[in-house]
Amino acid sequence: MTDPVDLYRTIRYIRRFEERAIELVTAGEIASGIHPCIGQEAVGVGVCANLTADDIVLSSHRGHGHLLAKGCDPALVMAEMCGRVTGIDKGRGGSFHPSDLRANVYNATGTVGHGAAIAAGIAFTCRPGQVVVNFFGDGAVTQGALLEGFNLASLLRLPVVYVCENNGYATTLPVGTAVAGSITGRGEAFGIPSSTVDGQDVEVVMAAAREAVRRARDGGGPTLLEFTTYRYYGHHTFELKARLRYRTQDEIDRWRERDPLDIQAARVPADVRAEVDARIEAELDEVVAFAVGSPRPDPVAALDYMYTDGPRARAGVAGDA
Amino acid sequence: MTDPVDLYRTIRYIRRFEERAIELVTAGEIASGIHPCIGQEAVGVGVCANLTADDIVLSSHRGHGHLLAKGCDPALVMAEMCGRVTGIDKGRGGSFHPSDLRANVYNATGTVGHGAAIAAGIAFTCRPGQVVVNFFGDGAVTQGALLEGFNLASLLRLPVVYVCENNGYATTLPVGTAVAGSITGRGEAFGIPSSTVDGQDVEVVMAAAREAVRRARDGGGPTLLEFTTYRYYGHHTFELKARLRYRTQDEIDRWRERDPLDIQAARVPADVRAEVDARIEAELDEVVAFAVGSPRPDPVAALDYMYTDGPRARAGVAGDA
Amino acid sequence: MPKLSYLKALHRALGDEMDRDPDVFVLGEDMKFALTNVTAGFLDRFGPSRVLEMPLTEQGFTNFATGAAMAGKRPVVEFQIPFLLLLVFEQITNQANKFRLMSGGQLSVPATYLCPAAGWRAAWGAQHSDQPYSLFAHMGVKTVLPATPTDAYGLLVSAIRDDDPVVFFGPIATMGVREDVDYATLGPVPLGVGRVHRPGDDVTVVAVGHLVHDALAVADELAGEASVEVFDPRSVYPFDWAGLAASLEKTGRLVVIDDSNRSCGLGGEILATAAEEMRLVAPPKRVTRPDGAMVGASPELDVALQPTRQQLAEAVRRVLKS
Amino acid sequence: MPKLSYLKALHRALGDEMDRDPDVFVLGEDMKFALTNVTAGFLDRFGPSRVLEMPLTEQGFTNFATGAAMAGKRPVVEFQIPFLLLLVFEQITNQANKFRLMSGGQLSVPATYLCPAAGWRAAWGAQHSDQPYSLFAHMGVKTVLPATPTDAYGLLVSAIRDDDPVVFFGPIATMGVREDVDYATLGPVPLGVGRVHRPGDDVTVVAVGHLVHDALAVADELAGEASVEVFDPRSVYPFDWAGLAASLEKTGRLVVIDDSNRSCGLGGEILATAAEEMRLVAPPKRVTRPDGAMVGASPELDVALQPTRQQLAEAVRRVLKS
Ligand SMILES: Cc1ncc(C[n+]2csc(CCOP(=O)(O)OP(=O)(O)O)c2C)c(N)n1
Ligand SMILES: Cc1ncc(C[n+]2csc(CCOP(=O)(O)OP(=O)(O)O)c2C)c(N)n1
Ligand SMILES: [Mg+2]
Ligand SMILES: [Mg+2]
Repeated sequence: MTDPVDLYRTIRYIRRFEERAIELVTAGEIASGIHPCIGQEAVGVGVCANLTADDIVLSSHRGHGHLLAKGCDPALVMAEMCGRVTGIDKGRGGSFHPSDLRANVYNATGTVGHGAAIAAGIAFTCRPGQVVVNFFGDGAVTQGALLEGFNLASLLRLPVVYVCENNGYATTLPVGTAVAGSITGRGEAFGIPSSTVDGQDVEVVMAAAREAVRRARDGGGPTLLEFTTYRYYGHHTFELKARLRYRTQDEIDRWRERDPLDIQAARVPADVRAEVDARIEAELDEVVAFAVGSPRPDPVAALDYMYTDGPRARAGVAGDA
Repeated sequence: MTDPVDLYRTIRYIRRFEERAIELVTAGEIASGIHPCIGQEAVGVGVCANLTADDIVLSSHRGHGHLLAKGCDPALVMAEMCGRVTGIDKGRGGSFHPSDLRANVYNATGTVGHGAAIAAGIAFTCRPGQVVVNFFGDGAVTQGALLEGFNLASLLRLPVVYVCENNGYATTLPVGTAVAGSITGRGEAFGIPSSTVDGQDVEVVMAAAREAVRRARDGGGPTLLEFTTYRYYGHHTFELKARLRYRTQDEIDRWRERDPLDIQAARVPADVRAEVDARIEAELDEVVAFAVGSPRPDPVAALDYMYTDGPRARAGVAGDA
Repeated sequence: MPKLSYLKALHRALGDEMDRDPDVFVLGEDMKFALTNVTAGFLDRFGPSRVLEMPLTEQGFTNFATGAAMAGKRPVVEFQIPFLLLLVFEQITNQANKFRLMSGGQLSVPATYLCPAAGWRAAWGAQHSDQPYSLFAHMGVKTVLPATPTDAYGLLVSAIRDDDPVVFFGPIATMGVREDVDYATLGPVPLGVGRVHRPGDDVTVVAVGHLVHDALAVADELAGEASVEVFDPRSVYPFDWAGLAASLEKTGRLVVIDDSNRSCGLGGEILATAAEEMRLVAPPKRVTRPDGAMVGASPELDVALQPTRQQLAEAVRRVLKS
Repeated sequence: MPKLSYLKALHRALGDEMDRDPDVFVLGEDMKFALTNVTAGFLDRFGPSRVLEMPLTEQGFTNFATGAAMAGKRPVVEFQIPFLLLLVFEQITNQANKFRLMSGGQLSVPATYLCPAAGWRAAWGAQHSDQPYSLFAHMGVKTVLPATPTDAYGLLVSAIRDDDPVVFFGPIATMGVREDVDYATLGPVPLGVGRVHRPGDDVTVVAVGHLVHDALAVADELAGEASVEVFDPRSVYPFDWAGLAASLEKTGRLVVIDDSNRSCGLGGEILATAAEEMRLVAPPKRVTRPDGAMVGASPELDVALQPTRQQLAEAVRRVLKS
């Protein structure tokens, strides 16, 4: 999946998928709102371009792009975001914490930064040559538990690629005021090869990730890749209503000048793009129709999936359980 | 307190104080057992030699040396270790978690590594020129919460000196198998000036700490000092009974060749030493007599000091509270 | 009289205390832009040395607050999501809350942990909608859960002035609750003292947090059938056992509605203490979340996992019959 | 018959499961030298790939275990001190225990958290002697607290084989308890199923953990006065409510002895559920630690903070009188 057109298609697909999702948020179909990755698509696409179906991804709360790039069925992902039983997690994961074992995408924990050690634990079980990629943001590197994960991954020389999507902010907090020292310095402190790479050009991302993935496959242990990138839509769709003044329009515009979709589009002939774009629109119509048309969970199933076996939890009132 | 004789006296005092304490452990007077710092005395003494009464120390579970070096009353410290009401904490702190505000020694938390951020919080309240020193071990650097403390201290440029006593082991775990990368690298990752220093020669320790303390006093922010040192008696006095094979006698003997007491003794004339030693023995007789002779807490006071005010906790049986 | 919302009451209480006492300061995430709105305008009003923007470092800044508190400050630590209080559970319950005893009373830790967002967040996922107040009560940490703007104001003030750690839970569902208040009468509300919202003779309904408002609605609805007393302890720990006993002396019948998980929750503690020590003429009942409820996965399921007015009305009817 | 100690039973159960199932592995601090003795000899027996030495990184290795478990392994995570379970409270209760639901049942987290050192450590300080099992029950995490070597063996085996996270509390005070066993009869004990240690007709004493042995002693001591049934639920969550109901059908009188803190503890949950749903002819009683007890400061004080046989005998007598 390293052909320029394929890369373009996936970026374009994620972009349009989330634009449609934002419409569904506004329409009230996605109750949680979403954390759009629009502007960051090249990172997930460029990294996952180096992965096989066998490799494992542990995503973050900003994960739609990772899921689609790893090969999840878009209709089932959208259904999940809409809280429908047809979703990848039967409507129990939602937009923030998706998992889809069919595509080897494991549970994205809501506890920012804690995926790093979970990823190490998954990597501990990997067959030789199999790789785990853990995506997280710049805010996650200030969570001690993430650094504990780095220590374990390095000590055990585990096949993990840590991908930090540095989009400049943790919610409203600028990375410079949150991170003393540097992000890559945190990797190096644990003996992990670490580098900072442009996250807007998918082919640059892909090349940097290729080396890290190869190191992991060859038993060379973990790598930390910090990709500089940017989210156009803010932290969460609530920013569509509540305008927060933590960044300037000017800053947003400057980043849009290095839009990952435009950068890759320039490498694909116009007619090819037109065809790709048209097919994506057609597919997304079906994706949205499937999601919105799917049934919502039945309240009587509220206690399902809590436990594998054993007695069910007692209900909140005596008598009826 | 930087005169060679004073330095010798304090090291000698701590050495003999803990040797007497070990006797009290064997005699059953110190119910918890202790974590002897014998072999590491030069670190606490050399660091605290740079502190004023106004400066603050946050110690660790291996803290007797820090307390005496900071100027706590040895009789009250020994009484505390014996669980007597005359102790610095009225017998509620014990050997592991002492605090003594008279000497500006704050509570040593039992949660290894968590003192780093507590120290940052104390430093946030410091008057200009006042300094906080936080002692911890090599095991503490693998606790994420400690690194969160480093980040906060560096971001806020707080007057903290972080002193890592690298004695080679966390209980039975060799530092090399616990710490990927390096200890100083963890400080540098957060933009904290960090260095590794010989912890056996008190004058070398004192010089290294002098610079770090000055930086803190002058508003230059935190420093991390890693002192290489060694504990002769093992992690805790339970090792006197349970011989653990995590280290060789040969290793212990090699470290004893660079004994901090011998190194400093060589700088003090024999006659002066004889006088100092004699006085210490006499004082310690009184210290032990005071501690052992002091009353134990009264069980009816078991719920005292839990809360500053408000209703007392309900007893474990209804009726009698 | 002006209408004061619960959220505005928190904003006012914290601001008033910061005006009154220079040792009070607030720290947390997204402080600068006051994401929860509790600290709206505080950065300009009090400056960056008293409104501390913190990185995504909850354990670190909770310990930081402990240190500052031991040294004489009165930090108010804001947590935007209830599970963050689980993440710092050891730092609050095993460290901050024990240091006073461990020091033999030499020092205290006057820190306040403010969660102005407790409870259900529709579809945010099962990790974001807990009500962990019973956990802090079990560990002996002073814990309050006010239901009204006046009580929110008064208990936040008292929490900040208290010399021990206090956890303040403000339910999301109450943030919009508004009340007519005469600002002049706003003042501290003591910890551990409950409040009878509505006197009654036949049955005592103990309700906490946002469920107080549901209990009052149910009491109205049942007015024709029975005289329902609605008791709001306001504090989870210490609990106003004397207030509860006084109410049960009168009614002898007890129903509790509590948004925490059933097993080892506040509702259970109230039933247990009443059964052991107080006057009961009929078996008591509680309406709670299920055991270990995982709320937040999806709106339809979430509603089925939280106590309802129908469940309360039904429980009251049953207790009155037995 | 050979005598088996509780500690040896844990060692044997873990060893047997590691022999039986190659996916079972153990991780924790001081594994190499088996400081707690549970894993004595395991490094040589199973090798470093199944006996993982971990740094002082509890949250990290708890999350690590979650990852390995999601990927099909059965990690057993050892914690040497009970407060370490508070330190990883969020990782177990809000992450490992919720991932199955959040994944719509796609994956499970068959991790076991083994604390072979729960409860009082004389003079180690107030941070090292907690009994936090009620907290995990509140959060809906399967939690067991066996009292005897046979039950310790059987419940550790079941915990490891269970497909969900299970916290195993082994009280320090039981480690030395010895029992005559026929090794051939050792086998799994199901979660959520209690055990009547001593049948009786007049009063049901529910005891957990090391207090089961005290309850049996008190039952003997009171033999002349009353016929005491001693019921040990063995699991804290899920709880054997049917077993308790059956006992109360017979006796109608209830006393609980529980080493956890009073407020919102297991003892309270048992009283509450019994009062709400079961047959009681007299007010029930519980003997517990005080509210938010801080145990461990000094031996004299600690003894005063833990349930005693005298308190139990007195409570039983009162319940029989009322
Ligand atoms: C431990 C923790 N703290 C706080 C939160 C609330 N929260 C969710 S996302 C987020 C910002 C994360 O920023 P970053 O890691 O940079 O990822 P980004 O949102 O920029 O993709 C915060 C603070 C959380 N979920 N977990
Ligand atoms: C967070 C935490 N984990 C584990 C323990 C148990 N423990 C107490 S001291 C210790 C070893 C600490 O080693 P180090 O930091 O090197 O200090 P040293 O004992 O060598 O002085 C351990 C594991 C604890 N108290 N806190
Ligand atoms: Mg970010
Ligand atoms: Mg060490």
